[in-house]
Amino acid sequence: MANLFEVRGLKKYFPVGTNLQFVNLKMFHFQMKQRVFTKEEEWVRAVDGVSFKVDDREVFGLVGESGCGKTTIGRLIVKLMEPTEGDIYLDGKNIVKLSKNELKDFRKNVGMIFQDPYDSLNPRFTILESVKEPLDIHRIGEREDRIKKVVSILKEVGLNPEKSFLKRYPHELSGGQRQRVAIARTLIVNPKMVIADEPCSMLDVSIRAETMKMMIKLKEEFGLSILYITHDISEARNVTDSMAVMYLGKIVESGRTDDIIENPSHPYSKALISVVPDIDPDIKRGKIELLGGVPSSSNIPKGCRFNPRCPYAMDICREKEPDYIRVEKDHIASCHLL
Amino acid sequence: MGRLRYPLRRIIEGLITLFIVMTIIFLLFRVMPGDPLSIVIDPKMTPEVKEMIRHSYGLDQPMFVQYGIYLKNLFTLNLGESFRYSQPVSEVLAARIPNTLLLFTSASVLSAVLGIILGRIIAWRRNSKLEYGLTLAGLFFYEMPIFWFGLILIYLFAFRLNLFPISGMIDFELWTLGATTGEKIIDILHHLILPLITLTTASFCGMMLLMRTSMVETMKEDYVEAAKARGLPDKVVRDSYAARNAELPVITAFILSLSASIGGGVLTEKIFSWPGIGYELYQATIGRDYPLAQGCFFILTLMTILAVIVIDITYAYLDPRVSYD
Amino acid sequence: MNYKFLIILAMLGLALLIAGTNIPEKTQNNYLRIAAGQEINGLNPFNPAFNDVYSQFVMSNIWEKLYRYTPDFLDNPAAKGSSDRRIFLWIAEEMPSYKKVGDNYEAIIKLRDNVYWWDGERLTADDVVFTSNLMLKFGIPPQNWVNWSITGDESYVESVQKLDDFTVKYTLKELVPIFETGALMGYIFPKHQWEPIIEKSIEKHHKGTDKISKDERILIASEIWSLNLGKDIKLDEIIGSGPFKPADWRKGEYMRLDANKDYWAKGRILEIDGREYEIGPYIDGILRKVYRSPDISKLAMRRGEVDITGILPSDISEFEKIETIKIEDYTANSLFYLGFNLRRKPMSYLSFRQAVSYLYDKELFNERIYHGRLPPINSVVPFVNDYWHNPNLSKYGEGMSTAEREYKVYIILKEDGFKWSKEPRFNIVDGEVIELREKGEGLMMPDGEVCPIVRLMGAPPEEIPDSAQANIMLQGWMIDIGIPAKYTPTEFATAVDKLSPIDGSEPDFDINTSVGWLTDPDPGYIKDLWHSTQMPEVTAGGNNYSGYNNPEFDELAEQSAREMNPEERREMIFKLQEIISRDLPVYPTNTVTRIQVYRADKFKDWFNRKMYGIGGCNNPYAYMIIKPIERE
Amino acid sequence: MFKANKLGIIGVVILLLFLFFALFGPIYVEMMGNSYSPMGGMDTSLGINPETNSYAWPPSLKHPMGTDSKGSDIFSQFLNGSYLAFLIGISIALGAAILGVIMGLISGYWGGRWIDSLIMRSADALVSIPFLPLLIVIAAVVGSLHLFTFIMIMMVFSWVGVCRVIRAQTLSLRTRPYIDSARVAGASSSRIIFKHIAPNVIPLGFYELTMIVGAAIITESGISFLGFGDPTQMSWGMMINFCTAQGHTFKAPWWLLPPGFGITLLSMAFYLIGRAFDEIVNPRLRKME
Repeated sequence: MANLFEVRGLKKYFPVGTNLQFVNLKMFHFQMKQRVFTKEEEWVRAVDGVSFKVDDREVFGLVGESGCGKTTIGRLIVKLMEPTEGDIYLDGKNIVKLSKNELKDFRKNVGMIFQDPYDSLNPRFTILESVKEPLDIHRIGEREDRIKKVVSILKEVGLNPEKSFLKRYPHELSGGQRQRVAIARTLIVNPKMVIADEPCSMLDVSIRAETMKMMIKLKEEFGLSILYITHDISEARNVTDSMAVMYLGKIVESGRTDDIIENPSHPYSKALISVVPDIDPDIKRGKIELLGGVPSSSNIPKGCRFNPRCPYAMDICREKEPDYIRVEKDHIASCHLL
Repeated sequence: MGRLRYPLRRIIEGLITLFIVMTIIFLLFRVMPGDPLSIVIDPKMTPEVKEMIRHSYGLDQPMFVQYGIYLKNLFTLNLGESFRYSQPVSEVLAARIPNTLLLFTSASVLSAVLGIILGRIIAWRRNSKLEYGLTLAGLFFYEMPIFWFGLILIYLFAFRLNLFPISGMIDFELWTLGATTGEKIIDILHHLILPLITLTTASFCGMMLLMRTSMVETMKEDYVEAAKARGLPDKVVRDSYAARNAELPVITAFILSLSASIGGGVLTEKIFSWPGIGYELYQATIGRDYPLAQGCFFILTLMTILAVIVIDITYAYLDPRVSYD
Repeated sequence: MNYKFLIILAMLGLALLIAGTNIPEKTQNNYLRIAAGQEINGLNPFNPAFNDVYSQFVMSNIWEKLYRYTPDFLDNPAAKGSSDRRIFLWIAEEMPSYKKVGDNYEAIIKLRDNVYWWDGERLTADDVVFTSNLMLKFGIPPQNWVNWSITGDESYVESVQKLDDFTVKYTLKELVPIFETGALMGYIFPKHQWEPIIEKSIEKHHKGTDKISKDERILIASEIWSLNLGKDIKLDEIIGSGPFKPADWRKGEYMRLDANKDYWAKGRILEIDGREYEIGPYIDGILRKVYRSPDISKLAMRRGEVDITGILPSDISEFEKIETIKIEDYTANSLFYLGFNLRRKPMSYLSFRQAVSYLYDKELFNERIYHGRLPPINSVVPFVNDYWHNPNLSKYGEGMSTAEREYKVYIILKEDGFKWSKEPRFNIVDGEVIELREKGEGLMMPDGEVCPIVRLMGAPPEEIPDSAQANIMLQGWMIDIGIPAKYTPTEFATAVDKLSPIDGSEPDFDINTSVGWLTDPDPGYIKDLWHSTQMPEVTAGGNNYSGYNNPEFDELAEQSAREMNPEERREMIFKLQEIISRDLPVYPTNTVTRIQVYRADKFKDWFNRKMYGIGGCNNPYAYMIIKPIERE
Repeated sequence: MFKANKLGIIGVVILLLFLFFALFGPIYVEMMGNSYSPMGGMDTSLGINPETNSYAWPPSLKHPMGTDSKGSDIFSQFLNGSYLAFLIGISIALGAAILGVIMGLISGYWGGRWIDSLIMRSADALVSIPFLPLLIVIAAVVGSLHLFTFIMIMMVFSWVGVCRVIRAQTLSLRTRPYIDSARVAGASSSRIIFKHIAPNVIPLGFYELTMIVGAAIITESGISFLGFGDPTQMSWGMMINFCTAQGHTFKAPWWLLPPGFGITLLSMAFYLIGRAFDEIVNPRLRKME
């Protein structure tokens, strides 16, 4: 399979910005209105040099604790923000700098499903308006065709009866239904690639599996590639073909999903997998306890960034950042232990 | 260095703002139709004499030359010579600014104190009759035209009850014919009270409502709930836990109001014949005394900008929610 | 922050409040306390910016003049040969005597020998010559030049010489009335104080040995007038000869003048209205306090904080009840008028000007809006100036009702060829006009053109609140007849600039009601206001705003400016008033009456000067005369 | 939801009362005849009142609020004043709101970019100018502030408050997933601003808007009191100005008091309604209840 998508050396730094206070006062008939105090001083290295490849029709997982930068990568890929450094290729074409027309084309080809189904639909739009919007934007089909297309895609994502949803508002729907609407909205323009940013994390456990199944089904039907972002390694295992484990803005291990689950090489991956009880009752491993919490990404430790929490940390880990080591075919990890 | 960058940026921004404002002021005074020297020039004078006067004030120069001189003078803080007083503007202002500061600082302090105390009370007793009553009464005074309120107070307290002097800042007879320093201080305070009451009554409500909102927000915080749960007396929770953290925005508003109130003082100073900078500005403007009016504008604008910058900068450093690790 | 601290602070404020009410006892004194409406511009008599009546009032108590107008404006028997019979001796001992020598005239002035400056020096002919030369050589004080010149560029005075210590000789190119009422009525300054200052300035600005050039003269003059009296020359270093010395000055608040106990005129007898008064001064001094609103100064008067103040007519009843306070009124010699721009249509039609004059119901305005404050006048010389006032002029609709006036206007316009697309209609019963039934519309001028919008340029309410109301009513009446009128409030400085543009371009107005004059007792101003050379487009800054151009008027006006015989001059002035009233370049509307109240229980021997500038009981003569009443 | 807010109800009641006054004004003049016209009308049958020494008479059946010093009916002036107050307040508030919303949306959407800095710096400059004195200068430039001029100037100075609120809301809204979702779908900036953001932030500017109404009415009265108002319009401020200028401040309370109460109550009503509305639409405040 050909590489559909590739990310090379991606970096994103944010300035620290905080809204502090606002004041609203009229005094002596003289108005002093709200002031937003901000300061921009230090930088957060949210994504700090990330490279990976996604094949055509592959589901690629990006796994890590919250705050590790995986969501930022998703947003960088769909061009919701500009990378500080690095390149992103879609079909061999660098998408970091695009002209206005190219961008529009790109928008049609790459879609995104957001984590929060409660918030990813405009509360003032009906379901019809929400799902139809991409068609309006890209001027696809006549007015009648658009509505027909909306109805059919609603059917595809399993909202029954389709027509009854058209005039309803998001707040009248359940979380799972909303996420289906969001998926419908994304798929209606036939994208080549979809970024799914923890699409199931905010849903009830009962409907998660169903939603995941539906996504796999749609992937096949629409011929999609999916970049599946999640913090849940068991979810990644169920959905993805390949995956990468991220820690503090860097990939620590990547490869085929099965390879990593069965043979994790990085202590962090090991720790993540060891705490999931239902992975495979046959595999007996000791639980690995992680020490402390995730450090702030504005204050990344020297050396291997995992060293303060690593149970195997050595002197070299505190001095030098480890390189990527090939463990097996398509399976690399970055650790001094290897 | 990082710590210096922010204040530096704010100061540069402030300077730019000041420059823009002063340019607007300059242009405004120049596009005024009519002869700026018409208060100085008697129509009966011969044209030659009129020309002489115009020359002596530098008004026969082309506009851009005047603007250049104006900017240069501002830069060197030379505010020129008043037409009306034939006295350097800085001297006129130096005599007026303390009067204004005295009145408005004390009014701001008083209304902040009153606002904080009352705001604390009504926040604690939400939806009570007391809250509605105080809010309504406060708002009533707050929305009053201050000059109208001042007139009524003068009528009641100075005229009917004969408790206070009617106007001015000093008893001229006492001052010019010799009085001890103590007597002079008491005299000023005596004159201060009525305008002070007017200003305080008219403005405490702003502080009160701000304090209330701020208190209500803090009262939802966990540590206040925890304190309540520990069974501490209401008064202690209110005063020591909730109020203390709620006062930050009020203090900010207080600083802002200090700078803002001075410009709004025209009406108050006119009603009470208070010899302050606001009234001087009014007089200078209607009297076409450019240098003096420009000087007043300069000072007032500078004060506003300074206050805002000071607040921005101190906030950026003081607020515990933002830390530098 | 500790809230107890804040509460204590609030308590402290309260304590001060209570403490504050214990006013310290004031020391007994006999200062006259005046409530003033405005701060004086300044004290430097050479500064043209300080030509306002208030500054002049203070200055007139410091420096004095050779002659003054009589305190009561009645005939002075000694002044028979003068151009104005109301001239009165002050520093001069005799009326000027004239002699023709060749082409020129000589005027001899005898001075008193008992006039002393405050520092003990005697006031001599040297001071008078010095002061006059200041004017002739440097043109300072610049505001007085108008009194020294008829043509504007050159003075009619050739030279000034000292004959002996108390005799001065003026050599005149021609004999003009303004010499007595202008040049001889300027302040006399002490040579020993001002000569060194002038010398220093000449040294600084005059290069070489040639005559002082015009540019140098300007530099010298402006340096002198920018001196700050009170700072560059300290208040107690100012040398004058008058009855009051400046002692303390807090700008914007108060000014104190102390009595000159060694005043040279002390003991001199003044006859005013048939009563004899001895000159003092008897009071300790004058305290002039600035109050910023008439309501407040009125309250201050009622509370006994001041001894004299001006009030509004509606306040009279309030003060009538107070026994210790007396009320006096006086009418200032001032002139307000409707000024027409004769260069523009329809103001160029006499019938139109007459029409507007008929509509302007000054009696109604005076009664309802001004409450007697702005009494109507019919002549450009107000009736208070009774010697020069011509009482027999057209009164344009006096006694008519509004409807009658409107009907009259309709007839005047119709007869002159004005047409309407819809004529105004009136209810007429038995030949009596009852009311306007239908408004006129679409006025067309006799030349067939549609009448353009006529703008009434009036003072904005911030300057004269009532005149705004009057203008709105006039606008309403004009619209009733079909004249498209629009009241445009115009600030004073703007109005002056529109009436008389500095650059000498044509004035830009239709009808002006905003700018009036505080006129001199000498009627010479008639020439300055309506002579054709005074049109702003002819002489930049000229005062003939209307663009009135009548050779007959010009000739007579020039003649009157040179006529020394008061009787004949009076006839000419009467004729000039008639011409103005007939041709209507302006329509005189009103003058100003002011009302004063003063404490009769504290000071006695007040007298009311009924005319000119700061008149009434607030006149400079009064302060030398009033006596404190002994109190326990 | 207004029912829950007692102060808001009080505001609405006062507002309706004054709205009635404003609409009743022309009807009253029509009923009573031209001598009751607020501008220039006068009752010629009145004599001089010895108490005030003018034609100012205390309230009577014929003149429910008395007459002013030239014998004009104060009630009709008061009615005209409420009409003008609504006209001034609402037109300024609307103008300022439109300007403020547009500026706030632009500034917030491109927060941190040069256009944001430009708008916010101009807002800072506007706030830093001593406003009342500046109005006096402008009034001096043009003679007196014609009502239209006054409204225009006030608009220019009033949008800052609305702009800041809208900007702050837009700033927080533009990172919401549904905005991102629209952007990923390819929506243009103008589509996002006007279709997605604007409908969600505009209600939050309403509170500011009511504050502007009050401020506009009070400022107009202050300007008129100083004598820079439009003399051809009998506003409440002009009434106080004429009262003081005629020296009736301390002796004709029936003349001084009504306009002052009018100004106070009407701006208070607007404030109360704005506050009540804010508590309803502003989720941050509602959560606290």
